[in-house]
Amino acid sequence: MQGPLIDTLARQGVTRRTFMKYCATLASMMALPPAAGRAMAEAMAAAPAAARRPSVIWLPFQECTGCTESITRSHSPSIEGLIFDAISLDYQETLMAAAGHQAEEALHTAMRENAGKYLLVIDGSIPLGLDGAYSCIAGKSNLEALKEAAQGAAAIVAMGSCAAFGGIPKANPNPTGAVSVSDIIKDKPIINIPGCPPIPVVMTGVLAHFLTFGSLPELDSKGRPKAFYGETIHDRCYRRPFYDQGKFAHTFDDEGARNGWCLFELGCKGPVTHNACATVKWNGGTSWPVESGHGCLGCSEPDFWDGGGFYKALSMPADPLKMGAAAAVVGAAAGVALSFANRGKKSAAKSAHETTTLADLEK
Amino acid sequence: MNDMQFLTWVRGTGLDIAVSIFVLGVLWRLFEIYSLGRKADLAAPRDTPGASGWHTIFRRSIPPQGMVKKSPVSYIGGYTFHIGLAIVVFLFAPHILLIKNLTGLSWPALPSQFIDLVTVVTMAAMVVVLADRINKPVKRYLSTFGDWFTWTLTFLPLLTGWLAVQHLLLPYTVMLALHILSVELLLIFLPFTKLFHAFTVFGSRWYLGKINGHKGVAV
Amino acid sequence: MSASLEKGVRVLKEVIDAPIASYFNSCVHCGLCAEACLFYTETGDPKYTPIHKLEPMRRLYEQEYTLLGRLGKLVGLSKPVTDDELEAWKELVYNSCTLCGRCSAVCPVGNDIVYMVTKFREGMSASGHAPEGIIGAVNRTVTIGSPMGVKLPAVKAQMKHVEEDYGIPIPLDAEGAEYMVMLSSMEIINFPEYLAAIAKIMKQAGKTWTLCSTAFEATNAGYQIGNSDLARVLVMRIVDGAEKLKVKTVISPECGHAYSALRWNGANVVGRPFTFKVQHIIEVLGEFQEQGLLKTEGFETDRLTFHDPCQLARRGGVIKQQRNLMNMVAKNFVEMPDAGYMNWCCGGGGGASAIEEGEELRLEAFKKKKSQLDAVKPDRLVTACANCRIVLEEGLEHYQMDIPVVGLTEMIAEHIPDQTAENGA
Amino acid sequence: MPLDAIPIVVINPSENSAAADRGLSGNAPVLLREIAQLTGRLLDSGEASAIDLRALPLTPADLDWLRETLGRGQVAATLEAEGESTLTETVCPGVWWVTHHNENGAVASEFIEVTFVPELLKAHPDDVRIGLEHLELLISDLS
Repeated sequence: MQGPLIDTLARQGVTRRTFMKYCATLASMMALPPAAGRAMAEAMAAAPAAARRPSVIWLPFQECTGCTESITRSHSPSIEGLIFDAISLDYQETLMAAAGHQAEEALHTAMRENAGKYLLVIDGSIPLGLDGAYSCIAGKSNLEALKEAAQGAAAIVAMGSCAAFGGIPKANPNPTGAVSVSDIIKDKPIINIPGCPPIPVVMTGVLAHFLTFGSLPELDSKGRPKAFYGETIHDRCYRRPFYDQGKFAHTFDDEGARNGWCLFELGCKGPVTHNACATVKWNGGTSWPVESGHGCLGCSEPDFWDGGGFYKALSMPADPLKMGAAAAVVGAAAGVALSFANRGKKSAAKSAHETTTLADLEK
Repeated sequence: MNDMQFLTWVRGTGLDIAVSIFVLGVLWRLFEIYSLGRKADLAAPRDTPGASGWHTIFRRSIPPQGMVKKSPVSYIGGYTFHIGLAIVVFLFAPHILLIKNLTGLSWPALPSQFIDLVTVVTMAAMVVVLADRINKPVKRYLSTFGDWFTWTLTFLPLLTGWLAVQHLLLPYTVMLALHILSVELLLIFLPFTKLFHAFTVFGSRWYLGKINGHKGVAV
Repeated sequence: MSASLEKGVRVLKEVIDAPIASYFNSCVHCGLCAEACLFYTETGDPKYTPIHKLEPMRRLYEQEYTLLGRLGKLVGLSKPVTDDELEAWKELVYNSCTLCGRCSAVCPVGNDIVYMVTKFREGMSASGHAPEGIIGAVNRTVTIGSPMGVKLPAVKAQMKHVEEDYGIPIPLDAEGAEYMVMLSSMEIINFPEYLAAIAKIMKQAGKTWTLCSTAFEATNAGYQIGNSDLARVLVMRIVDGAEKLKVKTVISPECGHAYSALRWNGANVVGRPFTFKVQHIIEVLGEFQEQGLLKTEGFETDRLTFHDPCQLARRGGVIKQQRNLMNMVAKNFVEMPDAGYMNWCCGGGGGASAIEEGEELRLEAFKKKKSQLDAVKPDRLVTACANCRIVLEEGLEHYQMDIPVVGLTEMIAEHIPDQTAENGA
Repeated sequence: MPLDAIPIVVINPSENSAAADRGLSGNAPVLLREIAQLTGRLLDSGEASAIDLRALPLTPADLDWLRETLGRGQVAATLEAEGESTLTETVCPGVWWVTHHNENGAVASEFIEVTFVPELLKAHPDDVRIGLEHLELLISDLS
């Protein structure tokens, strides 16, 4: 039976109030004003449940399955799960029962039947080294698989820092020649959901947006949903006031650490990291790294792995003194050489001195 | 190059290059200047308490009698921006961390809001000093490209640092990178412009004090 | 061999040293030195900014002694110093600089601008860009013996006058005397009372003293023009005279530059320390006063003020003595604003008074002295430098101010009782 | 309101120490002014509004301070919907403290709502219609 989404939910035991509460929380997580939560609830409740659930194809490339873990573990049977229920996940290696040829067939069937309409989710980076031989599925390199699957996709979600920016595989010296999805696909809308792993609700938020409004949320210059990545961890951090007051933890077990002061000195990358951890938190809203006393690693930013030590404060440079010492030697040597040249010139001028007589005052 | 790569470059390679040029330049220039030497003063010295190179190094920081009234902008503006710069550079927590990381030395920081205020006051003082340079016939007459250039070099780190902390104009990451880049430019040009007075001022004052101290004149 | 740009450049290469290099690198173009220079404050023309007077030397320094300057010259970014340029700078380096040292006293980075000007003058004179007036003075000093052309017979005539008028013998070439007294030709011609005053003071103090027939002239035009070689010729005369007569102390007369040239520069141009002491007459009087060898009676009752000669006070460190001496004989002694260490120059020091074409500028700059005087309105103006005295008199006359100028030594001598002088003999 | 829902624990070194040592950032008092303004707007135009407490840099101590300062009024409602939600009117009528917990008991979102009655408490006409249908069914069962 077809009807508004709210009816579908009601049949599954979800009341209108539960749904309103969920939307309020989702709006809060998406950093939308509280009024947007009500608007979303009204729009979604009224929206007709799709005749056919939108197809989602999820391809894993050079990845660690952490992103999948993050998504699947985040929601116990809850509203978020119901949002997932509103889609048809047609291919997901880790989750699907099918394997081998069956799985391949499911993939191709889904691609064929939903051509131009399906949502393609990618996690993991794409290795270009050795003609892509570093990572293959069913004899196909990730590059080929991506190009093929991207052709019929309505949009692509690059899930996790590897798919979005290349992530850890791309870290210096990048042995596999890993690149991000957006490095390869140029003609499809791409939503980057970086993070190592990304926050699950970002995924459901994007899906909710897709289901509610039939469109993708607003993205920033790096292709990330503005709602979640619009501000830095530092801006939304509950420890921010201590930064402003100049109160810092200096070690992980000092007075400042116990008082919950700012972790900037301990290497927190919050000021340069755009993500929603500070508001959405992790593990069902239990906590998040800074709340548990550890600085942000900056995992949702490009090349976070090569951004200097995790425990080095942002204002600390890599190590300029090593080169500086060499420069000092060169500078001193140059200085000494110049000194000799100058003194030579000066004493030459002196030895060429001709005593001035009265006649010498006139031209 | 994305924001983070830009920041990583300025914090890494860029800073390496800047610090190297700075260190190299400072040593080279110091040798170049002070190796020229000075003839011993053969006149019989006259000792007067307070007349020495060391005394003058400190005493010259105090304006001579009546001079503040003659050029108030130079003195008040000059003091404000020099002291302000010192406070912002040496008493802002992230800066102390940098120094600590490089040298192992650290000291207490001032609250960020106070630093913020000092930065604004310092920038205001620099703008006033610049206006004075444009308005006063003597200063305008003496000014060369180097004067406008070094003013900009000094002002940019303040401005970009402030904008970064205030989250204005550009994303923090880009602003922070620009801030570090502007400091690197300052470091690179310091040994080769009039900014080098930061080093030679001590030598100059010492020579002045020494030469006049020999005559028993406390300058 | 005559003056040439090459020679000037070579001399500059020789005299540019670490202090000068440090000073040029420290200058931040703040322009505060202008506020201290009477040629700027009275004309308002920024070209008189002290540090600007050194611009050609700064470029030469950079081109010769810095790597970047050399490169700049090579690629044509930095223009070489030319004869025309130096000629244009003549006015700035000589006419409008009295080596008064106020700029050095205020420079916030501690640049000794006077020190640099004296070195720049070495190059200016060697390249033939010294003013005719000072060249003439040097010529007369070297060939005749004094910048005003005074010869020994004129001195002897003065000696005779004083001996007749005061009945005190003036010793000449007395070997083994404690003090050898120097004169400036201005004193010989314009202020003969000075010699009488010395005689009276020495008599009262019971000190032996002498004039020297081969070295009576203290002024050193070679120092003013900035030529060490010629300055050496003149200093050597005094050194030879003093060593021949085996005196303990040579007294520099009431002339600022004579004092600087002999006391601070003498040993350096000669190349060895002196075997005798050099003192300014005011220092000697101050010592006598402290030791009780100077007794005066009576007081001047009119309103007096004191003009500190730059070379004595700011450049020579003698500031308290003249005030103690003033108070010894004056009831109504008032100080001008900025008196003492920061006193304003008369406008004619450092050889400037010998430059005819600089007179107009000098008189313009005198407005500073005028304002100082207007602030205290003295009846008479006392000083301790014959050159200041002449320049002051010219200025006062020009601005129609009726303020007589007197020498401090003479004024002190006037208060020495004749009896005491005779008894003490 | 279970305080242990807030996982971070700030140790108070002493009762008399400065506000900052108790974990107060100084951001909470400012909120009172905003709430007052919103309440004024509610009276003037009837427009309801809300403040997302999770979107502001507030420390747990700040929230405690705010909660204590606003106090508890007469009305308190509890909603059981995938975790407990509490809607408590503060001593200022029209100012509601709304906390949504998830099924794990952790705080999912927290708001201050300035409204006569929170929207969540009101029954939706569609639901009321279903209720009416149910009532009619009950009545028909009577006969």
